[in-house]
Amino acid sequence: MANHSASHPAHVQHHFVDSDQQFDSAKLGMWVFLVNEILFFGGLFCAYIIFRAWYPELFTQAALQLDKVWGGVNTIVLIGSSLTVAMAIRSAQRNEIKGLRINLMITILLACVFLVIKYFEYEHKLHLGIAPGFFWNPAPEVTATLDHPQANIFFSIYYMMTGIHGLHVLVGIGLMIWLYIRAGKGHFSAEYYTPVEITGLYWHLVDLIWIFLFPLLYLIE
Amino acid sequence: MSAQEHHGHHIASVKMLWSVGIGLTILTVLTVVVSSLGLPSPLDILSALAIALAKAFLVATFFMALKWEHRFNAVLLIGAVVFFLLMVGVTLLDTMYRIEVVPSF
Amino acid sequence: MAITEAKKMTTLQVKRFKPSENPTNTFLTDEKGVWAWMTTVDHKKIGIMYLVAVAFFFALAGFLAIALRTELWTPAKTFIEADTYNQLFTLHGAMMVFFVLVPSIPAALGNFILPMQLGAKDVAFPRLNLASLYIYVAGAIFTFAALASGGFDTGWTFYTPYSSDGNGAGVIWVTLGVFILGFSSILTGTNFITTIHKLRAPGITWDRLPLNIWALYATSIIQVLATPVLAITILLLSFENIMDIGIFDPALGGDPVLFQHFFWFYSHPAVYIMIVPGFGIISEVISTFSKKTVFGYWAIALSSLAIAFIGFLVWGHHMFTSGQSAVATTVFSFLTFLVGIPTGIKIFNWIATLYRGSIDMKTPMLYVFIFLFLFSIGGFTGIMLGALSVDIHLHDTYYVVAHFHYVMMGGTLIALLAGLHYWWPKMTGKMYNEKLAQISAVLIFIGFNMTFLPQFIMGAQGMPRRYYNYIDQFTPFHQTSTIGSYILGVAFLIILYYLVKSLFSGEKAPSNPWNSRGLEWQSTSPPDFHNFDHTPVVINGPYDYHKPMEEFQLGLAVSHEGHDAEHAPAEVDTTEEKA
Amino acid sequence: MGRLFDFMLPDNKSPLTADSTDGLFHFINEVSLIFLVGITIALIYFAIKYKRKSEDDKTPVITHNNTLEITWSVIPLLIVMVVFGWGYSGWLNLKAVPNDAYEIQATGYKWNWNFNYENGAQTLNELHVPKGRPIKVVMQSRDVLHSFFIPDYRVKHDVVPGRYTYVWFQAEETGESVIFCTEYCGTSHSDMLAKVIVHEPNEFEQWLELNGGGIQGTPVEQGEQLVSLQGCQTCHSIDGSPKIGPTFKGIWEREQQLTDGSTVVVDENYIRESILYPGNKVVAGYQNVMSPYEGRLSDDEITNIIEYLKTIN
Repeated sequence: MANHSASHPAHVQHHFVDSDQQFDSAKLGMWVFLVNEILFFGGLFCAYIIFRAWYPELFTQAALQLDKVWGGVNTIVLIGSSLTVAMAIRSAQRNEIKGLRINLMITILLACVFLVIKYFEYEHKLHLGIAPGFFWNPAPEVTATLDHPQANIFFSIYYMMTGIHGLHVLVGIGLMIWLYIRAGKGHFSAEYYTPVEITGLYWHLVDLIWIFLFPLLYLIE
Repeated sequence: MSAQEHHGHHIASVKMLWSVGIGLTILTVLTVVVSSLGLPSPLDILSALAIALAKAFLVATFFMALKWEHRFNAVLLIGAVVFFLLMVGVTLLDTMYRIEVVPSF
Repeated sequence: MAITEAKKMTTLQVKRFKPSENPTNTFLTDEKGVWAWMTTVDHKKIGIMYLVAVAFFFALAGFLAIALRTELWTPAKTFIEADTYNQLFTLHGAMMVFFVLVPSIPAALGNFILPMQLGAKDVAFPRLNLASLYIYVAGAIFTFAALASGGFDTGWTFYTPYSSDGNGAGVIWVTLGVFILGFSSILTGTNFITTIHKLRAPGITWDRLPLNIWALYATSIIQVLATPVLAITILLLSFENIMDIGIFDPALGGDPVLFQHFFWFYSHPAVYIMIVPGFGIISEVISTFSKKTVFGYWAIALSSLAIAFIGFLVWGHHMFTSGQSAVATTVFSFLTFLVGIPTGIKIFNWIATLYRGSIDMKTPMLYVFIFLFLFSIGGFTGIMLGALSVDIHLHDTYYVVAHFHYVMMGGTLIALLAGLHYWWPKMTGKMYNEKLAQISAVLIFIGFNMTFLPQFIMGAQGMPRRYYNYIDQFTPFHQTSTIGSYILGVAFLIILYYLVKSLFSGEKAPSNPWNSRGLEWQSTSPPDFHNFDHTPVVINGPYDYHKPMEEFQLGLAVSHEGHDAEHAPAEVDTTEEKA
Repeated sequence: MGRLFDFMLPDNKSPLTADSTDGLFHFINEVSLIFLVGITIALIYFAIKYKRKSEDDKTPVITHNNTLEITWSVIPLLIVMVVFGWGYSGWLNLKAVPNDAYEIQATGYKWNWNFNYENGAQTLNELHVPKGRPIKVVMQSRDVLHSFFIPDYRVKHDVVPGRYTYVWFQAEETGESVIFCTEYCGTSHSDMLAKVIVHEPNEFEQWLELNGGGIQGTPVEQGEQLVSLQGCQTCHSIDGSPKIGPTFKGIWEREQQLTDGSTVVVDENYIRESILYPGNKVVAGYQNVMSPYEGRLSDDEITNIIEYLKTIN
């Protein structure tokens, strides 16, 4: 094509006119993808709401099995990581590659902390026999306070919701590591930081989902 | 869409980001505290949801920079939530009214 | 008229670019070889690969349909066992829905045509586009794995608890396959929405968008909003099978009707994913072959969006007998009638477009006429099924089978055929044999009605669907239907024959064989690797047949000036046109 | 009455439930036919009248016409609202069971219908009802979804495990009508047929009397009746031919190879286990499709069935 001129910066793909158009497109695409994510989790939230409406007493009993404090700590950890991602984007916009890498690293660490806490929560529950599906075999100290024929369903929903959310955190960590490496290779600048921006959007959504999961599962009695 | 307003390239200030982060943390602590007060039934749900919504608003507006974005991106977010609410609402029309009184006429 | 705010105006220097009739360099000659095709990010090649994949699955699922119809020749066993029969109809349904109808128009034809109608070089995310094709293939592999691990006989609807009751590995594989496939659909939708918003050529304002684009836009919105719900539903179902999580299984305290809600929350809008892009094709073809502006542009464009929206709120009409609450049933029935109205409006608008047109009954137009007739029947029988008391009688009978074949096959597939014949010269650069095409279209019309009209009658008389054996009184209807299906089979073989033949010995296609005003026809046939070797500029609506062809062949005189329609609506310096 | 589309519907044998449905069916069909003929004529007429004369044909620019568009939006809207109201009222009627309805319990399971009457009478795949009296069939499922459909009465409802659902009708003529299962339920879905047998009221009383009081006789006789009432023979033959399950012929003390490769000798305990928990030890070559009878048959009933099975050689 004749009009592929040198004015095209290297990061701009051939079918875009300029950097801005590419940036806007990527961001719009990401937002559309976030719509997907919201409705994907929406299905689970819907199941949650329906079973909650059917068996309110079950949810009251079952929430007691979850640890508010650790849930709260995890919420703050995720919020912190959202903050550092926002800071990372800011660094990229200001061409501060070092700040970008530091913020990404903190984000990765916080995400790992989140998963570790989650792991101990799971571990504790599995130990008590509060397991999903046919592994459901609650210990006597659980059944003392949690005596409901549909109790298994609450925890099925709990494990599906937190499990899929955890999977998203894991994917997020992978993306951050990828960004970290690319930032190290000097791929990003104030001119081009689209991947950082859209990964940031994804990460904020993961945070958003947890903001709702936390009160719904842990707090509401 | 004039030139000085470069969509999506708004650079957030450190102060703003930290204020939002701190605000979110305070709200998190608040919601845990409120939940341990043991409010009566609809109030506890409403308070927890209200705080969650406030947090979500903060994240979406400032961290996700919707405030400075193309309007359409906000429309997408709101649209997704609306469709989720429709899905839940209409499904509840079934699940909450299964035991029914059939009008005789 | 598109320019409402004066400050947005920029003046573009344009000149006329007449597409070459003898292109030396096309997307077909640009990258050659299997590897180049497999790794291409070119939307046109991806579209063609999708087309081949869809055709393959259509042939497979169509072959199953013939086998099913053959089995139904006699009331008892004809040549296959009940279990085989149940697996075959499940496979026929699942393949036709997930592998053929959903991707057929958007991913195959849409992929090829959409960027060209927008004057873009490609879709917004070409690599994701290729990824969606491979995800589709992965979904297909899972489905074949399901067959290898014992098959599945749940019906394409996967109703619990039948589907979750230890039905074996087959169900798990196929549900995972559908889960994966969903992502392919989501990626296509995401790509299209972004492309339509951001990659329009200068001058293509929202009121100059071809109706095909409006239809694909509405479709993409549905794909993005509904498909994730299918994904989570299918995931829950898989976990129900793998580890008894109990959400849908009454034996474990769950609710099977809830599964139906979740399933139809996707699968009802999904029928609009299948049919709405068909509407787009009909609008394009009817305008071209009447040489006339489409009647009621905004009515057609907005009714697509209205259908997309209301279509989300009617899923419960699949569940009138399921035991859902009376309130829900009433609301769903009411909304179902509302969604019928925008569809009716479209049909009337298309017919009004014909009025005082210059109608050329070429094959694509013939298919449009067939579409209008068959789809009307599909629509009217839809009204029948939306009516509560009547649906109680007709639900899960052959009446429903006939109805959805009239809308899905008589609608979507006929529209696909219309589009395929319409754009075939553009896609391949070859003309097909018009005579054979007309003959096969007529054969399809006859075969189709012979197959499915009797099903309305036997359905209303009580013949339930998914029956391997049936009572004797239905024999004549079943036999007529079977003969009809053979005619359909022959017709499709003829189509395959002349289309393939045209690739090798077809007449060379001119760049614009139908004299359309659509932007996609202003490229060479087949198009250049970058679709156009200039940046097109649009100053007229896509159906302005009263304006001279020259006005549709404009492009930027100097490259690299605002490509984004939103940022730079064109005010064209017409003095340059003669250049 | 002689309506145009009469040929599409089966005989109306329960006017109280079917009349409204039929009326609406005919109404929609007739209105649709008028529209369809109109559309078809318009298509053909335009195709002929405005056939392209030359490639240079000029066409008028008609972008839209508000009056016309509003007309063809509003008229169909009004028609479908009529249809909605009509369908809604007919459907309410189908849900509103008359107070004096005679109640019969129905159980659907793969792949039979069981009917239980107030005095203990039981039938398999035969629903006996009196003429001229509203009947309410209360339905439950033992395994998966089924759906209870009587075309002649225009009634249908899904049968959902874990819940009760119902239909009602009032047969106005004696004779038989077919009952279909219309929710796909596996291998023999299409054989899950039953029939309604409508008696004169006094005949029905006699029939009920005769079959009341449940199962009687020697253990073997009782076992035989149980096997037939539970529909065991849908899947297990007594003449040695293999069906969905292994044959009962010569089953006693037969050596059976199981799906896991081991073998068992059929004795009391194996039969008992296979009735209560059929999935535990499945005979090689067969699928695990039988519904468990746990909680549905008493120990005595199982003993009687075993006694009966011993006699089939």
